[in-house]
Amino acid sequence: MSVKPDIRIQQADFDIKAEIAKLTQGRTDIGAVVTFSGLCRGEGDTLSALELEHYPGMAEAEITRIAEQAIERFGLLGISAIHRYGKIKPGENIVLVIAISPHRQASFDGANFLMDYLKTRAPFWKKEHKSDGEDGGWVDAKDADDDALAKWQD
Amino acid sequence: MSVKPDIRIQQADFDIKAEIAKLTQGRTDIGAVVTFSGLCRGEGDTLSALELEHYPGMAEAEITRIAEQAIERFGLLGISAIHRYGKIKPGENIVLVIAISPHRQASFDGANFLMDYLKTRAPFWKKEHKSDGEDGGWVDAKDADDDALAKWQD
Amino acid sequence: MTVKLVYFAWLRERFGMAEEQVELPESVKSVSDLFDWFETRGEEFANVMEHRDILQVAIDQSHVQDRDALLEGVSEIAIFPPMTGG
Amino acid sequence: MTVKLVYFAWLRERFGMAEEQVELPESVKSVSDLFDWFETRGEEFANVMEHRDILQVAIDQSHVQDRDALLEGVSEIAIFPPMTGG
Repeated sequence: MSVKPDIRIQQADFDIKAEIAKLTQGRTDIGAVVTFSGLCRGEGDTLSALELEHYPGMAEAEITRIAEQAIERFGLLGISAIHRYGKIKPGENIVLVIAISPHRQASFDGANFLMDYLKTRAPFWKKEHKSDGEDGGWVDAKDADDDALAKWQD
Repeated sequence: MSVKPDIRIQQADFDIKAEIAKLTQGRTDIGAVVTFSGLCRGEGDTLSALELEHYPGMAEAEITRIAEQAIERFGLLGISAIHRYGKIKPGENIVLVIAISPHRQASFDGANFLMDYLKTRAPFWKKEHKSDGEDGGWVDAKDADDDALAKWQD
Repeated sequence: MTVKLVYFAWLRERFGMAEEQVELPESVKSVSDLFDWFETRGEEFANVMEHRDILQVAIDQSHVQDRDALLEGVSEIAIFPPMTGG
Repeated sequence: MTVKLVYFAWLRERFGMAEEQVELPESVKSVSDLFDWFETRGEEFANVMEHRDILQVAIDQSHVQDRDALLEGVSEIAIFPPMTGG
């Protein structure tokens, strides 16, 4: 496989324009770029921040593994993912996925597939900090996220 | 309907980062931003440019109508689309769609739906200019694009 | 009845104009009648009408699929090939 | 056998440590055995093991679903709640 995923786990925010440019600059074989950005929601101002914990090493490896599957399955020309950790406030970015390919459905599917798997397979955990100073506890895994995987089973 | 689509037909390129900011800045209710950028492909360097013609007035109206359907159907918090016209070189942007919502599937579906309809319903036509100076003629509509619509029929 | 006819893409090129103001004959009541009339307007018009099954029509900037759609009272009729945007 | 045990999220908080180096008893051959042994390690460990059915395990940084998976020769075992990334 000559297409290599670009996967980063970092505390810093990302620049979506620069990340798209990294994948597309100087190329004329790309017809479709799909990006997904996941943002922290304020839940009606009840949330002051999310705190994201991850398993260093395994997080990169696991997302890379899933991204390689996406490249193969959808014939992507490139894919990148950046997942942040640490404290993230409402309105801020949590995760970015970019998929590029010649045609639109492959790029949509590649980004969607990686996000669905990342949600349930990448070793990240979210803790809520409430606006009233309370510890909101660890976010529970959602059945809906497991269900979302079903659409990718053949 | 309180959410209004932001639809523009223009010759100039767009700035994806600025366009995302327009939709998301100052908000904390958005969980998922999906963007689709359609680029001009060089077809193995045989193409020197695409020339895009459109039906002024109707193009805006038609994309706005489809975007309103997307807002309603997927519960979007915002949607914008920019479609360029004029001469566009390989590697350059043709179209941008951004869909925002609280949850990822709605944003993916909103952007995907708008693109599928835009391909077959928005009054734009592409002419090819070949690298060897030949007029490559007008691009034929693809059956695959009509087929892509089928997935949105209930 | 006077209407503005608007052409795009290869229709515009083959007709050699982007639009024209025409006085429709009394007999032209529907899209189908309009296409029949085009066939009588000269060789290039007749040639283009060989593709009439795939041609798209917008009346006052709204798509119209029905070839029996009536033209009474409309001001702008656009005729164009299948769209290839996006 | 000496292994590094790694904990995340509320397991880390409840155990009061992110990792520990332990000498596993001879009897601990599988993930299931490891969980049984945890139940004998004191109240907090036993309490966490009430959730053993939903706990996730990674052996040397690879997910392991099978509770009969063997631990021989591994160097790092991570235990954590269902993941909530993205």
